[in-house]
Amino acid sequence: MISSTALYGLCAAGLVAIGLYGLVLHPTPLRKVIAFNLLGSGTFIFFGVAARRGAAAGLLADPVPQAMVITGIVVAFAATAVAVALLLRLAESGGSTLDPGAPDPQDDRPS
Amino acid sequence: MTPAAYTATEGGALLVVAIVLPVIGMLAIFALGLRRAERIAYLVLPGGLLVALAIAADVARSGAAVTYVLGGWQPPLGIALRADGLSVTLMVLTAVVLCAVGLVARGSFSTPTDKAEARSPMVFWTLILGLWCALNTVFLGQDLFNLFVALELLTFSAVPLVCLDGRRETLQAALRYLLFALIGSVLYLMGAALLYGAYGTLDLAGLRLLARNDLATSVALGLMIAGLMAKAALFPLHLWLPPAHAGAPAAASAVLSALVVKAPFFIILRLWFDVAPQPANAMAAQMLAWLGIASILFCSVMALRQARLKLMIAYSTVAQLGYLFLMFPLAMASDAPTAWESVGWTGGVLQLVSHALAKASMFLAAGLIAEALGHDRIENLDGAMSVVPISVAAFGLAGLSLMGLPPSGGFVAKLMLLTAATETANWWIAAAILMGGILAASYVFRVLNRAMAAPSSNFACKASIPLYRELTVLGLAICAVVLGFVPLQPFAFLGIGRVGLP
Amino acid sequence: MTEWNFLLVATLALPLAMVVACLHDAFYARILSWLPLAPVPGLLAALFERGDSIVIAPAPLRLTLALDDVGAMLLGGASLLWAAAGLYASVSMRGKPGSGRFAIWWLLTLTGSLGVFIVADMTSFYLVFSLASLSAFGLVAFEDTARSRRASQVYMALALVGEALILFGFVMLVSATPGGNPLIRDAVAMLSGSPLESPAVLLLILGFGLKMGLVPLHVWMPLAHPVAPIPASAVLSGIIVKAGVIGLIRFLPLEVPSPDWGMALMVLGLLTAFYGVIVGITQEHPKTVLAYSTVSQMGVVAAVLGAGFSTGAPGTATLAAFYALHHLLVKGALFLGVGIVGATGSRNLARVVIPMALLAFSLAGLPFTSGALAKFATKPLFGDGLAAFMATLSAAGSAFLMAHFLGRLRLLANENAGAVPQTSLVFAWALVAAASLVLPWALFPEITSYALSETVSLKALWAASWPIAIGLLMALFIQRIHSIIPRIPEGDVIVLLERLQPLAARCGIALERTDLVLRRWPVASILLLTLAMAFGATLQFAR
Amino acid sequence: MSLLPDFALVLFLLMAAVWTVAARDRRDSVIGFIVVGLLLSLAWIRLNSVDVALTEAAVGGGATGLLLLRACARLGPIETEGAHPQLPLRILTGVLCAVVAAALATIVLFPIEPAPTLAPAAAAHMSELGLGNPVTVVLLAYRAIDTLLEKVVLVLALIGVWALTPDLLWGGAPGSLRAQQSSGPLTFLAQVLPPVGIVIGVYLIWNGADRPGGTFQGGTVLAAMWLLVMMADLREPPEIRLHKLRQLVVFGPVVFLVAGFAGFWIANGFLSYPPDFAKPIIVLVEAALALSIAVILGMLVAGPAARAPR
Repeated sequence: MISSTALYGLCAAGLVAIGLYGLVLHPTPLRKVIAFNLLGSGTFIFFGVAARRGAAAGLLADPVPQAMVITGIVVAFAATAVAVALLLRLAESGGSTLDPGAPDPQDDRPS
Repeated sequence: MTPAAYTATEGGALLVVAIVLPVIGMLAIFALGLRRAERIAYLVLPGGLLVALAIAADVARSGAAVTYVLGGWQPPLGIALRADGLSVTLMVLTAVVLCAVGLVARGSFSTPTDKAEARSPMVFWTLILGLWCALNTVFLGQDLFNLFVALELLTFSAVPLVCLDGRRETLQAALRYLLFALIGSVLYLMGAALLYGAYGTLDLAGLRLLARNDLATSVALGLMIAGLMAKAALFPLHLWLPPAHAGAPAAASAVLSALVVKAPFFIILRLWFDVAPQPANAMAAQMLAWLGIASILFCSVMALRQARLKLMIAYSTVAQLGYLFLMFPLAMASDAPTAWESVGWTGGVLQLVSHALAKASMFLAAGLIAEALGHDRIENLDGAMSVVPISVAAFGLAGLSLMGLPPSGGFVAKLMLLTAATETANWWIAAAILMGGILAASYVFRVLNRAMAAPSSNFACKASIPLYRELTVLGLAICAVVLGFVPLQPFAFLGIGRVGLP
Repeated sequence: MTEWNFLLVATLALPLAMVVACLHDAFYARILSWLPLAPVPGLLAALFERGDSIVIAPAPLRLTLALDDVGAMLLGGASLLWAAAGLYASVSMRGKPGSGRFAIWWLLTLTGSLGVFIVADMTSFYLVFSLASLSAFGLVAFEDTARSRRASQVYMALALVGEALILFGFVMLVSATPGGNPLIRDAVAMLSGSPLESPAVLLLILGFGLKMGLVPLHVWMPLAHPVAPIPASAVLSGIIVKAGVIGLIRFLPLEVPSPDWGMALMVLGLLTAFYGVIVGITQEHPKTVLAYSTVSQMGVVAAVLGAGFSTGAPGTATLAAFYALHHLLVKGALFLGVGIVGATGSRNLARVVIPMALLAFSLAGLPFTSGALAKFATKPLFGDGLAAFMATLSAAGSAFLMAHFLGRLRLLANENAGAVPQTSLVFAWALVAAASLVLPWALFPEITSYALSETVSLKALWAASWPIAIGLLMALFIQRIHSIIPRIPEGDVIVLLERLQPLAARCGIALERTDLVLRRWPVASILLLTLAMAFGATLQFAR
Repeated sequence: MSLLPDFALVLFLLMAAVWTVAARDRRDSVIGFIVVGLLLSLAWIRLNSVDVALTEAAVGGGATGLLLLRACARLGPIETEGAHPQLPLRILTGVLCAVVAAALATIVLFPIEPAPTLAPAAAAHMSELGLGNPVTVVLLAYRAIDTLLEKVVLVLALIGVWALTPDLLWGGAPGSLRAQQSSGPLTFLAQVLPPVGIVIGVYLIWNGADRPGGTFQGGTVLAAMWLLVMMADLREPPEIRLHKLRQLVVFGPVVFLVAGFAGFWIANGFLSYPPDFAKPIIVLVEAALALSIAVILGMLVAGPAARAPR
C-alpha cells in the first residue's frame, strides 16, 4: 500500500510535468506564467513531502522545509508580479510573444 | 552523523556587512527619494570596495577562510557565511567592476536637476545595489537554499535593468530572460528539494560529507546544474542572453555580462567540487566541456556575423563563458593532489576574472562609442578613433585579453587551460581553445579596423564624452592586461580555505 | 654582467619609450625623424655585448634576455636595416596622412622583431614574436586600398593561425618541464624523448614555417610584402620573416640528429625554393617578384636547417643564421632599391640598376658577393647526393627569377628622364647594399672553418657560376615565350581558397539560421530539459 | 487512516492542473489555477503544514490569482490566444516531461529510510526563544537571513514593476483597480470586511509566534483588505512617489535590519536575539514586516504607475 507522502510526491511529479509542458509549449506569455506557477507548486510539494516524512520530536512535520516553501511561495509571487507587469507592458507596445522578429510561422505567431 | 561545525572567525562580521551594506543603500535610495539617487550610491560603492578589500586582506593574512555563523545557529539548521580565497577574489572583482561602472554610469544615470526623482536613475542605482547584495551572497553563502534566494535576488535585479529604456525589443528580451531564468530557478529548487529529502541538509559542507551515488543525488545534480546553465546562458541555452545584454544600457550590460552570468557558474563550481560525490563523474565533466566547446565555436562565429557592436559583444560573452566549462575535465584529470591546485582550475578561475574585467571594459567602451557616434553599427564605426580615442584603445586592450594574446589576463588564462588540456591529452579542448582565440581575434579586429579608419565625409560627433569616463573604462581594460603578469602556476591564494572544508 | 648589457635592455626599451613619448603631441609630430635612432641600441649591443644573460623579472616570471653569436649576427643585421629603412621612411613618409600611426606600428614591429633575437625564455619569446607579427599588420594595412585591405586581412588571419600553432607547440614544450616559464634552451633540452616530441616539433615547424613563408603557408607573403610602403616592405621581407628562422633555430633540437624531421624540413624547404621561383616568374610587379624570391630564399634556409637537423651537424644554427643575414641585407637593399629606381629618370638609371643587378644575383650566389659566401658555407650540410644538387639548382632558379626581376624593374623608372632621388634615400639604400657586400666577408672566418681564399678558388668560382649561367639562359628562353606563360595571380593558392568564400558565407548563414532555431523558446526549453535528464542519467549510470 | 480522501484530492488537483494548462480561454485557465491553489492548500494541510497551507491560500492562490485575473482583464483586446504548436513538438515535449516526472516519481517512491530531518534540532532550541510555532522560529531565527533577503526580493520586485512606468508618468499612481462594473455588493463588502479582515490579519501575526499563522498570512490578509477597498473604488491607489508609501515599504526590512544589528550589542552577533527578549523582538519584527508586506503586495498587484503625478 502506497503511503500518503508517496502519493503527494507523485502528485508533485505530476504537477511538475504538467507545468513544464505548459511552460514549454504555450505560445503566450501569460499562459507560460501560469504554467510556471504550477511547476513551482509541484516543486514546493517535494519540500512538503520531505517535511512530512521528517516529522519527529513532537513536531508534525519538519519545520525547515516548510519555512523554505513559504519563502519560495513569496518569491514565486514576486516573480509572477514582475512577469505580469512586463507582459502587460509588452502587450501595450504591440508585442505579445517571446520570440522576436524572426519569421516563425508555425510556432509562436498569434493567429 | 553530525557534520563538522563552522567556527566563526574574527572579522567574520564583515561578511554580513558585505551583504547588508548594499541593501541599506538600496533601501535608502528607495525611501528617501533624494534629489540625486547616485549620491547614496557613491557612498555605498567605495564603502563596499573597502569591505571587500578588508575581507581579502583578512583571508590573505590568516591564510584561512573567514567564517560567520548567522545568529549563532549552526548549519544545517542555521546558515553560515564563508569567504575562502576564491570567493573573496570574486568579491573584490565585483566591487572593482561595480565601482568602475558606477563612475561611467554617472553620465547616463544622473538625476536631472529639475526633478525630485527620475525613473531611470532611481531604478538603475537601486538595482545595481540589489545586484551587489545578490552577488556577495552567492559568493559567501554555504547553504543551497540561501543560494537560491541569492539567485532570485540576482534575477530580480538584473531583469528590469534589461528593459530600462522601455522599447518593445528590450521588453521582449527582459521577459524572455525572466521566464527562462525562472525555469532555471525552479529546476535548481527541485534539485534542492530532492537533496533535502535525501540528506536532511542543504549545507554545502554537510552534503560534502554525506553525498552518495544514488538516483536522488544524480537527478538532483542534473536538474540543478542544467538550471544553473540556463541562468549562465551556456550554449545551447543562450536564447535570452544576446538580446538582453545588447538591449540593456551599456553600464548595465557591463555588469550583466561581466558579473551576473558568473554567479550561476560559481554555484555550479561549488556543486561540482564541493557537493557531488567524489571522485566526480568523468563523463559528466566531459559533457560540460563539450557544451563549452560548442559555446566557444558556435557563438564566436555568431559574434563575427553580427552587425551591431553590442550584439557582437553579447555573443562574445556566451563564447567566453564556454571556456569556463572546460575546467571540469581539466581539473579532474590533472595529477595535482586537489582540483584547485591544478593548472586547469586556476586557468578557469583566471579566465573568469579576466573576462569580467575585459568584458566590462568592452561594454562600457562600446557604450561610450555609441554615445559619441549616435549608433553602434560596426560598418559605420569609422571616425570613432578621432572622437573617443581612449575608448577605442580600451576596447582594443580588452580585446587583447579576449583573444588571448599576450600580455593579458586572457592570455595567461587560456595558456593555463591549454597547458592543462595538453597535459591531460584533451586534444579537442586544446583545439577549441586555439580556434576560439583566432575567432575572437577576428571579431575584435573587425571592429578595430573600422573604428580606426578615417571618418567619412558626413561624419558627425553626437556627444562629447568627459575624460574621466573614458579613463575609467581604460583603467578596467588595463587591469585585464595587468593580470597577464601573474605567474603561470596555481596560486596559493585561490586555494585558501578549500583544503579541509569544515 | 658587463657594463654593456644595459644595451640589451635598451634595445627593447628605447623604441617602446618612443611609443610612449608619442602621447606628447610635440614629439608625436616629429616622430618620423626619430625612427632611424630607434634600433641604435640593438646595433651597439650586437657589436659589444656577448654571452651574458640578464633576468629582467625574477622567478616565477623569469623574463630573461641573452645574446649569443647567432642572435648577435641577426640582431646586428636587423638593426642596421631598421636604421637605414627608418632613415628612408623618415624622408619618404614625411607629410603623408597617417604617418604618425605608421611610425607607431613601425616602432612596435621593430621592438618585437629585434626582441626575438635576444630573449631567452619562452614567455618573452612568445610575447615579442606576437608583437612583431601583429604590429606588422599596421604596416601592411597602411595604404588604405582595396588591395591592401585584402592583403592585411589574409596576413592577419594567417598570422593568428601561426600564433595558435606556435602557442600550442610551446605548451607541449613547457609541459615536459617543471616550473612556470623555462628558458628556451632548457625546454628544448627536455624535449628529446618526451612523448610529445613529434607533435611539438610538427607544430613548431608549421608555426615558424608559416612566418618564413614555407609552401603552402606562404600565401600571405606575396600579398602583404608588396602592398606596404617601400621601407616597410624592406623590413617585412628582410627582417620579419627572420623571426621564423630564429624560431626554428632556437626551438628545434638541432644538435640531436633527427633524420625524419630533418628530411621533411629539407624537402619542404627545397620545394618552397622552387615553387617560389616558378610562381615568381609569372609575376608582373617587381615588388611581388621580390616577395616570391623571399619565399624561395626562405625555402633554402629551411632546407639548410633541415639538412643540418637530419644529421645533427654542429654549427647548423650558425650557418643558417649566416645565410639568413645575407638574405636580410640583400633583400632589404633590393626593396629600398625599388624605391630608388622609382625616383630615378631613365638618364641616370644605369647608376642604380647596376648595383641592383649585383645585389640581385648575389641571391643566386654570384662570386665575390655575400651570396657566394653563404652558399659556399652551407653547401657541406647537404652532402653530395641529390639534395646538394637540388640546392645548387635552386641557385639557378634564383638567377632566373632575378633576371626576370631586373627586366621588370626597368619599367618602374621615373617618367621624368632627368629625375634623381633624394640624397638621403640613396644613402640609406647604399648603406644597406654596402653592408650586404662587406659584412659577410668579415664574419665568414669566424663562423666557418674555411679560409676566405677557398671561396675564391677556381673550383668554387665555377661551382658558383654555372647555375647563374643556366638561370640566365632560362631567362633568355622564357623571354621568347613570354606571351604564352600563364599569369598566376599574387598569392596563388589563396585565390583558390577565396573561391570558397561564397561557401563560407553560406555556412555562416546556415549557422545564423541554426541560432535562430535554437533560440526559439520551445526548442531552448526542450534542450534544457534534455540536458538536465541527460546529465542526471550520466551521473547515475556512467561510472 | 484511509487514503481515500488523499487520492480524491490528488486526482482533483491534477485534473484542475491539466485544465489550467489545456483550457482554450485564458480566463478559464486562471480560474483553473485558482482552484488548484485552493486544492493545494488542502494538500498542505494533509501534509501537516498548516503555515504553508495558509500562505498558499493567501499568496499562492489568492494574491497570484487576483494578479492573473487583472492581467486577463487588461489583456482583453490586445492579446489573442496563439496557435498551438505542431503535433511532433507536442509529443516530444510530452515524452520529455513524462521522463522528468518518472525520474522524480521513482525517487519519491523509494525514499531513504529513516527519513532525514532537522525537526529534532529545530525543536531543541525552540524553548530558548520562548516561541511555540517552529516555522516562525525557522523563518525569523534559524534562517532569518533568508527571510531578510526575501524581503529585499519583494522590494526589488516592486522596483522592477515600477521600472515599467513610462518616464512621463513616473511618480504617479497605478491605474484604478476598479472592477469592470461597479457593483453594490462589492462596495458593501469593501465597507464591511476591512475592519474584520484587519482584526484577522493582526491576529494571524500575533498568533504566528506560537501557533500557525505569521507575517505573510497576516500581511496578505491586510493587503487583501486594502485591495478590496481599492477595487470597490472607495480609495484610489496611492502615487508611487509618496514618501509615506516608500517609508511603509522599507519599514519592515529596516526594523528587521535594526533588530539584526542590535544583535551585535545585545546578543552574540547579527540576527541573534537575547533569550529573554527574543519573543518580543520577533513579534515586533513580524508586525513591521507584515505591514510592509501588505503594502508591497498591494502595490505589486496594482502595477506600474498609469497616471501622471498630480
